[in-house]
Amino acid sequence: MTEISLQSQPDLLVDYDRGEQGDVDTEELLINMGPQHPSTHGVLRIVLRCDGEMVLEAVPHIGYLHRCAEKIGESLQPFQFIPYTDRMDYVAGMNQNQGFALAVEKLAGIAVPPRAQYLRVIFGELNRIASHLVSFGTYGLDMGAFTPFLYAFREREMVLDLFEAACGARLTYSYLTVGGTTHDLPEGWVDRCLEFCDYFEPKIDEYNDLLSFNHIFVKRTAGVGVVSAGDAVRWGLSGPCLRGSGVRWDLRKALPYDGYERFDFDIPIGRPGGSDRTVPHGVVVGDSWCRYFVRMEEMKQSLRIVRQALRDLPGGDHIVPKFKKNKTVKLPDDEVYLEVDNPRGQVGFYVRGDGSAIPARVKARGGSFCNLSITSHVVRGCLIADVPAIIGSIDVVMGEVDR
Amino acid sequence: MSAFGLYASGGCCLLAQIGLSHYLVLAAILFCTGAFVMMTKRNAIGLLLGVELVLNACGINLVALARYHPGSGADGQITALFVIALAAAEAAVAVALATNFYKNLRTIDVDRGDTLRG
Amino acid sequence: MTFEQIASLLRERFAGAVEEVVPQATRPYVTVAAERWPEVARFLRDEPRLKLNFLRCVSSLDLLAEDSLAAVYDLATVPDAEAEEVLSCPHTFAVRVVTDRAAAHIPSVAGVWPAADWHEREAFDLMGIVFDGHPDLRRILCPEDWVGHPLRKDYEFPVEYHGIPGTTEHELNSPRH
Amino acid sequence: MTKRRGLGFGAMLLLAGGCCLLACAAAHGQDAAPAAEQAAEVGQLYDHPVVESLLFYSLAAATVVAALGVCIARDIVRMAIWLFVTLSTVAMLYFLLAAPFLGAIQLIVYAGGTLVLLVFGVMLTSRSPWIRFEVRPSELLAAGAACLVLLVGLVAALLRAEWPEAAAGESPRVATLGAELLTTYLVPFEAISVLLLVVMIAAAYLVRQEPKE
Amino acid sequence: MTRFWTPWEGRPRPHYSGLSALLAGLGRGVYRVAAPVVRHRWFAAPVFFGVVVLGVVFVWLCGLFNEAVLADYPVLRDLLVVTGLAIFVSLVPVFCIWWERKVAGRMQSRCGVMRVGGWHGWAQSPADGIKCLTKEDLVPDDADPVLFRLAPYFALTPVVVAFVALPFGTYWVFRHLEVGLIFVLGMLGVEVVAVIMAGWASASKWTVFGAMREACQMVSYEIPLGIALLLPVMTVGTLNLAEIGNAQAGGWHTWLVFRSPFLFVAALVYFITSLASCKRAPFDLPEGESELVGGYHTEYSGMRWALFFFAEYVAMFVVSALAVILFFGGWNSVLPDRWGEVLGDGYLARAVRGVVFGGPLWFLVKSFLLIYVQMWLRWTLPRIRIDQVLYACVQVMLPLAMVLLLGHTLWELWLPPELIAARVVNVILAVIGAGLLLAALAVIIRSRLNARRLVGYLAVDLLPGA
Repeated sequence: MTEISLQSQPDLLVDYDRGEQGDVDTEELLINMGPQHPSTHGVLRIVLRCDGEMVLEAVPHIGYLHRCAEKIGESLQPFQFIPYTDRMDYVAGMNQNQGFALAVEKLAGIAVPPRAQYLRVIFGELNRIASHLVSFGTYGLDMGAFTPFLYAFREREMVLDLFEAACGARLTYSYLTVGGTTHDLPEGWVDRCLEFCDYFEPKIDEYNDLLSFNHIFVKRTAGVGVVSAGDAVRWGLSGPCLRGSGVRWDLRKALPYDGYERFDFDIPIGRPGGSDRTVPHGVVVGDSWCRYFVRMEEMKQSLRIVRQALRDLPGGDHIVPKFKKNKTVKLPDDEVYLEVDNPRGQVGFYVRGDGSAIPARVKARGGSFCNLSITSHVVRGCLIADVPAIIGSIDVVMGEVDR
Repeated sequence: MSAFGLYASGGCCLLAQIGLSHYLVLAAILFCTGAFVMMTKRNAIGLLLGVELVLNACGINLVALARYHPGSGADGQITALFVIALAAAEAAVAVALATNFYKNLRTIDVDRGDTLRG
Repeated sequence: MTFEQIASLLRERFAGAVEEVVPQATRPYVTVAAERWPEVARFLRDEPRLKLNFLRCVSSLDLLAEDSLAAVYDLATVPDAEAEEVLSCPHTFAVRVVTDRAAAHIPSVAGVWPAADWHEREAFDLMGIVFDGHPDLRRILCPEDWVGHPLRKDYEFPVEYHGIPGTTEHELNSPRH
Repeated sequence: MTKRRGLGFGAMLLLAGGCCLLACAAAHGQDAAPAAEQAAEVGQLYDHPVVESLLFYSLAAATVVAALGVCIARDIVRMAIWLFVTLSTVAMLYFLLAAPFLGAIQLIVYAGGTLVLLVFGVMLTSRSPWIRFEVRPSELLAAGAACLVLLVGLVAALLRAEWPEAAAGESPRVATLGAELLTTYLVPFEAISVLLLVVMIAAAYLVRQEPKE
Repeated sequence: MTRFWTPWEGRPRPHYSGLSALLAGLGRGVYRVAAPVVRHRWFAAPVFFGVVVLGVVFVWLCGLFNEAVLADYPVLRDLLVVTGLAIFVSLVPVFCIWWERKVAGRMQSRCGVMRVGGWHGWAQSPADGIKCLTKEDLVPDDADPVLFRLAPYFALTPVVVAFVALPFGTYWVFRHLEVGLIFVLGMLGVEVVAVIMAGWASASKWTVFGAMREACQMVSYEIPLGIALLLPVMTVGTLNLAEIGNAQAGGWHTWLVFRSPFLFVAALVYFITSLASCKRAPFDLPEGESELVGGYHTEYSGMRWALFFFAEYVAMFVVSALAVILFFGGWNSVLPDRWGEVLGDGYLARAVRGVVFGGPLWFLVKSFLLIYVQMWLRWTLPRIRIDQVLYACVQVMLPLAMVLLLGHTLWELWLPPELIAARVVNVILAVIGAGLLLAALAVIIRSRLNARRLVGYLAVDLLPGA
């Protein structure tokens, strides 16, 4: 296969050298997009085989950020491993904490106090908002619009302020931990959070006016990188990528965890153009615009959930009392696999215990990992300018892909 | 007459008044280089460059003759204008031909394209 | 369908294939013989009562005690795009395929679920399980010239890789693997 | 590196200075309405034979050097760049010949359009920009000799010939050109425009995408 | 003992030689002297005092040079004008870059540059210039050494030379070229060659892509650009920019853009196509950083890269100036010029007339307003795809421009400006234009007044400058 040849003999990437005679060279041009490229989020490297501006084939090469976190997980106790889950999807650390904590709790049979569950929901959804803001801003950058990026980060800063007030960290929180959360909320946090909700809700419509419905933006993204519903399921896509293809599938509804069944929210999915006032014409279900716009709508749903959770936030412990002092948990000789719905798709943790306090095996299923695997299937026969459009709409975080 | 002019006229009278023949000689040199390019370059585009040189030579001739021929009116300049337009047209067709040539024969070496096969 | 129903369905459909059923586990699973695995997978995906069309994860295991490697396939059923109201997951399922540790070979199911493509490459890269029939089986996370498969229990971290010190002296003196 | 950078600055200064001077020279004999008297003064100044001859010789030298560069350069894009230099110097010569309209048109059509077209051709016909065509030295010698003979003959003929050494006459204004184009030269003008149309269609036809079978 | 590997092991030291070493040393020296001075805010005061003084002098000159003074000393005059032009051309990018960063900052609810030099980071661009001077200049190994080094100068020279024929006022021009418009256009068109040189000589695939895109864009957009410019030329009947500008001296309503609906649209067409021709967003594909890393100047760094940016900003000014001269009344004020006759002929009167009734001041203000619109668009719009660029040119701009040309011809034939109908249309268009301008002003004032409601009080309070 060409991939193998590319990988094993990197000097094939130099498809011409100026010394040679004759005027005819290979028709195709091999282009090395990344690992240092403005629009390959992180250290993704894509080898494009182009004919002029037309991309014939795209081969993603990953692993530049590989730390083998799973091996680390086999030598640390669950509480010690929580910080490493942050580093996987460093844009949505809270959700990663939540996923791993839930897996360990299910394995060890730990019941979490209700307040902790509510806190997890609140912080998970706030972090979903923050993560979708990043994806929205960087997608604007990929399209050449610089301003939305700074607006998005302006709002994200406020979310991060809330996080900092709660747990002291702005990026890698390790806040949602096994048995609950590390700290309880500080004074007046709930009011500040509500204030943010009131401030942020109109902003989403402002962003839609600024970018989502911008004619150029729609022209750039509508009908680009279409993934049919069947393909999406077959390739194991999840999160906004799956919903953008019109599949109404969300683990928070399908296999509820942390009491998501208590809350009332909708699952936005990709809709064909013109089906509704908010969907511009020319949009095909499953194209980049749908994937992008599902995120914009999910932010509203997250706000709904946060509001409900703040409304009836119960009192009581924020963590299982016995974990306040000693932070060891014995894992039975058993295994569990549990998935949560991250901003970027389903993140699953496979934890296998052997009776000791250190798991025998920890496996993380990255949402971006599976979403990215469809790239070479989708990026074909499009223009070079479409590659950032598609990659950006898939919204990968390389930390999660490479783990 | 300004100071600079006086100084200049006093300074060097070695430089003769530029006349028609100067331009004609220059055009001749340009023409020959164009011819040389056309002879030596076997690249279709290279040939085209040579043709452009020759056309420029003739343009200089036309304009110079018109300038140093009182009463010739606008003839020279307009003819040169036509030459430029024709050169543009010719370049367009030639490049199209070269591209087609390359599509069919995978080369733009004119010596290698000796078949009549489209 | 519950796990038991699916397991019994498999039992009667593939008598010899299902080697073991573990319903008491926190996440119950069945063990399927490696050589029959592709047809079982195709059945799980196509059986109209199951339609396990979504491959959630492929987790590779190093069972040092039994001197064998295993791959665990976690499956789920995702409703079609038309289904507006079906918001609950009909059924999930897990299959474990065990293979010999010395010569680890498992037939690939990348043809059944394309999602398995990268998962199996990862398992091959980190655990050293060879998936026969995989379209393009090569390392995905580690460099091409990396030695060994890191997730094996008896894996020795290299002392140096292209001049980059891998194991520090402290780790050399007190290995943690 | 130093010399090269100096060369860059030099090139910029030469180009800029040349263009400015020629623009001054071009101002000769044209009564730009609001500044007629001033323009006339300046025109007289720059019309001084010494200045004119200086300009001519420097430009002629630049033209010849650039043309030789076209001959010598081996890869096609360099040839095109050299040709670009030649074209712009010729445009300046038009300015010097009091044909500013032609000079500007030369800049736009040739330097702007034709040259880009050529570079297009290069890049379309070969994905690798570095094209080399080796020619046998014998061919080079033959061609060189032929051209030299041609040159000598031409120059001899030119210098031998009797030209009416009239002083530079009043050069036509742009308005005159336009009027002439639409009156005296109407037929060739229309013919050229039709030709251009045909060429456009022909080019589009030649490079059309064959349907994939 | 394990050998600890350091990433900087065996990395080459930054290498300067010859002129680049000289420039580097010079830059360092200048910085040593300037840095402490610049760091203290008290330096800003004398600078702005000086700026004010210069402004007054400039206003005085506005009046003084509105007649053909110094016509008897052509050499002296030329020397003066060339020096002035050189200073102006080198100041335009320095100012525009700083201004663009401030504009971008404000549009993105931040403050832009704030530190260097005290007041609103006024010294940022000079500091960047010094930085670019002192940077190691890199030439890739595979690059074509000569062309790679020449390209930046080929990019800068033509746009600078364009100023030869660009009038800032009736007499504020280096040369009254009879073919001024075509001369400027030609110079603008020559820039593409430099871009192709740079892209090809860098021997990088990204740069080649950038060069090809630039070539497509320039060659295709020059056609509607030229046709749109033909309309005012046809109306006034000359290619001499000074005459075209003077033809609009009758006040606001005599500006060519308001003369006929076709000219009104043509101004728009020209503006869009000029965006494409100087590679401004949304047409900045040749340097589209999210697709082609840096486009044609990916491999450039330091001074050469800075020269490309000089060229881009000067080109921005030139196209805006052309638009002002050809459509928006050039250096004429909104008031009819003859009203200024009553002021008499004293120096003071002249100065006042030069400021109030047309003069380079008006020209500069108008041009920089158009530049501001360009920046505004750049920081608002996403980038277009290459096929959409060409579609927009061939399918939209070109036919539109042709229709405009034809329509305007018939308009001029059948509705000479004396006719009452033409007058009415003229007045209507002028009112519309005024309305648009006032609307823009209103929007600006409104957003200034309730920034909190528009941006959100949290955001405003989070602003570092607030």
